[in-house]
Amino acid sequence: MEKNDLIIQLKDICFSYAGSTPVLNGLNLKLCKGNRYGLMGPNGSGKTTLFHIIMGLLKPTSGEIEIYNNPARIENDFRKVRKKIGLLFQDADDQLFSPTVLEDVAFGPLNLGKSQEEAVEIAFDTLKFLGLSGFESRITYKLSGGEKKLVSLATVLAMQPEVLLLDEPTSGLDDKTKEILKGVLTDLDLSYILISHEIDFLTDITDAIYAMENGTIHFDKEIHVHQHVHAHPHGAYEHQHD
Amino acid sequence: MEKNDLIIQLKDICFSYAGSTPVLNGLNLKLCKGNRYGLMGPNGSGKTTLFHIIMGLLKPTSGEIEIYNNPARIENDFRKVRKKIGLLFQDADDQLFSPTVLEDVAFGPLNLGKSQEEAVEIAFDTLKFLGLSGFESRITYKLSGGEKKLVSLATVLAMQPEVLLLDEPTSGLDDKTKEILKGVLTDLDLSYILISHEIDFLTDITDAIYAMENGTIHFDKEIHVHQHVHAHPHGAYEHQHD
Amino acid sequence: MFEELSNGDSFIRHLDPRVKIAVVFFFSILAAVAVRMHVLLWLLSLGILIVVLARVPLPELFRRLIPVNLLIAFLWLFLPFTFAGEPMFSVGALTVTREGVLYAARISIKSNAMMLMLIALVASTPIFTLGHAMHELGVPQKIVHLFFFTYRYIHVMHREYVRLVNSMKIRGFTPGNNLHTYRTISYMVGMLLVKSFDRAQRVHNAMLCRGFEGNLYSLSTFSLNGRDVVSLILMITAVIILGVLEWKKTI
Amino acid sequence: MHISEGVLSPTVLLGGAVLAAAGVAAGMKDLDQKEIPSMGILSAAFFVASLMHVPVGPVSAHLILNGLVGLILGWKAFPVILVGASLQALLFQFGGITTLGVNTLNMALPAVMCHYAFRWGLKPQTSRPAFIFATFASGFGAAMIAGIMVGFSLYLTGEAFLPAAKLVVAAHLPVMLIEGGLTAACALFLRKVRPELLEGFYAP
Ligand SMILES: Nc1ncnc2c1ncn2[C@@H]1O[C@H](COP(=O)(O)OP(=O)(O)OP(=O)(O)O)[C@@H](O)[C@H]1O
Ligand SMILES: Nc1ncnc2c1ncn2[C@@H]1O[C@H](COP(=O)(O)OP(=O)(O)OP(=O)(O)O)[C@@H](O)[C@H]1O
Ligand SMILES: [Mg+2]
Ligand SMILES: [Mg+2]
Repeated sequence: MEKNDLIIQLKDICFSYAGSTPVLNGLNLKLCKGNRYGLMGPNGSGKTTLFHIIMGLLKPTSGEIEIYNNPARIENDFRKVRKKIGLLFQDADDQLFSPTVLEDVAFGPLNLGKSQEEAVEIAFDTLKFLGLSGFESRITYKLSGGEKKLVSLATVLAMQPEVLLLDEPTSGLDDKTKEILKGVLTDLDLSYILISHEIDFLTDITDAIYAMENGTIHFDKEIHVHQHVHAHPHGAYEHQHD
Repeated sequence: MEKNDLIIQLKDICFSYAGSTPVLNGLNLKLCKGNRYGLMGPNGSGKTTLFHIIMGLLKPTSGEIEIYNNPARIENDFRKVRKKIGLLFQDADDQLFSPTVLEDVAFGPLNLGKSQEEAVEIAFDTLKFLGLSGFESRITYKLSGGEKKLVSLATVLAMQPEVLLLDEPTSGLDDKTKEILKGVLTDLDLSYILISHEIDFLTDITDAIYAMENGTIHFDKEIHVHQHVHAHPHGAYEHQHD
Repeated sequence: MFEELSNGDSFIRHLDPRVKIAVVFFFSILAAVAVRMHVLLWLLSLGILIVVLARVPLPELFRRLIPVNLLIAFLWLFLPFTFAGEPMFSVGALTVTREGVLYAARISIKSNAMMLMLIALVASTPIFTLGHAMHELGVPQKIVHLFFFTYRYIHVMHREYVRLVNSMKIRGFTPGNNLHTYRTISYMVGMLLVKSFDRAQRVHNAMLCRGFEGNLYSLSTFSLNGRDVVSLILMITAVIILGVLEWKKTI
Repeated sequence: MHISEGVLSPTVLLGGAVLAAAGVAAGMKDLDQKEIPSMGILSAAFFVASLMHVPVGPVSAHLILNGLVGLILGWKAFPVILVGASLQALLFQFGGITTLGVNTLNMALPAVMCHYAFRWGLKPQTSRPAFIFATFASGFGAAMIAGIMVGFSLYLTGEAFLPAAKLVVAAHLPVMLIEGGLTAACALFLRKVRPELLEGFYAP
């Protein structure tokens, strides 16, 4: 693996919230160009915390973060990081704050220094790519759960990031929206880390799944192959298989 | 089916939020003692709205609600309804409002007119039943996602309801917590309606799954039996099967 | 950020909150009315004694006294010059009067004495307990409700605020002196209000679902025990003695 | 905008407490249990606004948001501000027990005045410029009157406070401008995103 391909490197990261026991405890992580990792772990194991640390929203108590081989320590370093790495929040409600969809999607490009026209154009293109054309003037606050997730993804993609951090993008989504999301992630040529509790979803769109436990990520567990057999003995719900 | 067994009956319920298109459109529903229904449906199809209408938090524009064969129309009717039917909110953050877990769980029994000692005793018992002993003095808003869901369930169960309405109780939960929830629901001798997007979970703990679409519930679709086969070709995440 | 002043065990912490509220109330009224210097000094000493008994951590105590004393420092810039009375000395065209200095000194002592008592009260009683105690002392139920809701929503708003700020940060927002910044901030405040409103409504719905009919119950019952009665009598006697000292023209 | 404990004369404190109690009673008349949660939110907003503050003399100048609270709530601004102010006293020691009445009165009375002066602006049929004018004026006006009342309370305590009182009012000018802008911006956002909220509150 060439050194140039290394995007995110975390070394011995420790973190605890004020007055609580440690959440991350000597965590190490490497993400290279083209990698698509899945991350699983019990509730409260610190997955969301990890993403927030990579983005500089939380500061580790010890350990080092390197992004493209540059150490990131102070707020100014992370300003640059945030232009390259896009984070999709666990709760889509947290991500949107402008009154209309168009304004929200254009917000990122404007911050990157694009002109008003360019920003609007990028926003239109991104919405089209996600199949959200026609949503431009909808009020973000009144979108349904699935629509909010997709618009949130649009706001992140509009910044044209090189890496995505996706925090439970499928929770609460219906099967149809999940399929759309799967399609989008497969079409994009991006590296990403995806948190989810749904192993089926992860196996479909990631190259490797890692487990988070006791404040670290386990990279060393052996690969696991097997089959499930589920039975659906009753119910009138139409259930599609591809 | 005897008439006495009928708990919830909705007839021709229509509902729309101010200034929007109708969400529920001539919906009918019957729930009898012992029934355990699953409810699926795309995002925004009105599942949560339906639950809120049953609890009297939203008023239908037309149609009738009968609970234990008594029509429920005004706020006073629903006060009685709420003592028999427990609702688990989709977002656990909405459900917990007291500073500590114990106070929150004892809140319902106190409202039912129990004495302080009785209320505390019920709270302790409920927490114990859910495997949450020791949580009594934890601060509710500092719990992790999964813990919040379980405590929310405790607050509802502490009211000793006869019916449960569970709005996506599993979203965002890890497999272990899901198993706990499954165990609890199986052990309880209650009727319930459970909303979820996870068909595997629904098949395990409900007797019938219905689909919500276009503002109504489809009871007439035929029963569907088949098998899934999933493959997990990679990943280091430990995945348990029972 | 809005965490209450919490501290370890102290004798004061275990007193009935109603007793504490009553004592602070009468103490404050006396301090607000008193003008005699020796009475004020006694009040200040009493305040210090209570704060010590309440075991308020010193750094925290000083941090909380800063705002009040900044304001008092400001008054010292005016009152000695603007108060009419017997001149003490002059600074340029301005004359400092004896009465002015005394007046400013009295205000300083009063303010600090009252603040010490308030800090001791807050440091030894959780806010929720204070709310229930106020209810017991006759504050109308609806006001107490509003108090509880407000206290809870302060936390809700703060959390929603942190989330919105994070969302702005990760999309490369840097505040500056431009229209984009003003618009963004106004959106943020607006969104904060809307979200908090809806959250408030949903929380209220959840309460209704659990049989809430407008009655407040507390798990902490208040009962006066011997220690409470003795403390109450001691403190009220002290306040009364000082009140008599203040009122009697002699001594 | 608070006056600290120990500064005002007993007469002013008592007068403030009596008038504030009357205002609170007026605000509590026909108050429905159902309204308390939304009032709590505004009360919390009022509390949080006070975190952005600049000390100006014997009062502490910071955002007040009483214009917004008054515009939406009318007389109910009194209980809302009373509760907000008591939490400020308990958690930050902004003001105290004896000044609670005066401080509530100084912030809530201007709020009610602006409610009657500018609530026409919240009607759905108001044009955009008129809406912006009314909401800005409400925010600006409520902060201005509050500043004047704080100055007046000091002046009533003693003439020696006059120069300090004048300075306090003058120092509030930037606060008034910010209040006006923020109130207008918030109201515009609400009008676009949740117009029901404004209409629902508009009491005919
Ligand atoms: N703001 C906070 N203050 C204090 N503790 C927190 C805070 N946020 C999270 N925690 C705690 O930190 C731990 C890790 O939380 P985190 O949200 O990172 O978990 P997670 O792995 O994302 O869980 P989930 O699957 O439920 O989303 C949990 O125990 C949680 O209770
Ligand atoms: N307070 C509200 N005001 C206006 N529209 C609303 C409100 N709440 C929900 N809606 C709309 O009503 C429709 C039904 O919403 P509801 O929350 O009942 O859906 P749901 O089936 O529970 O969806 P999900 O699976 O995402 O939870 C959606 O289109 C939603 O946008
Ligand atoms: Mg998480
Ligand atoms: Mg729902």
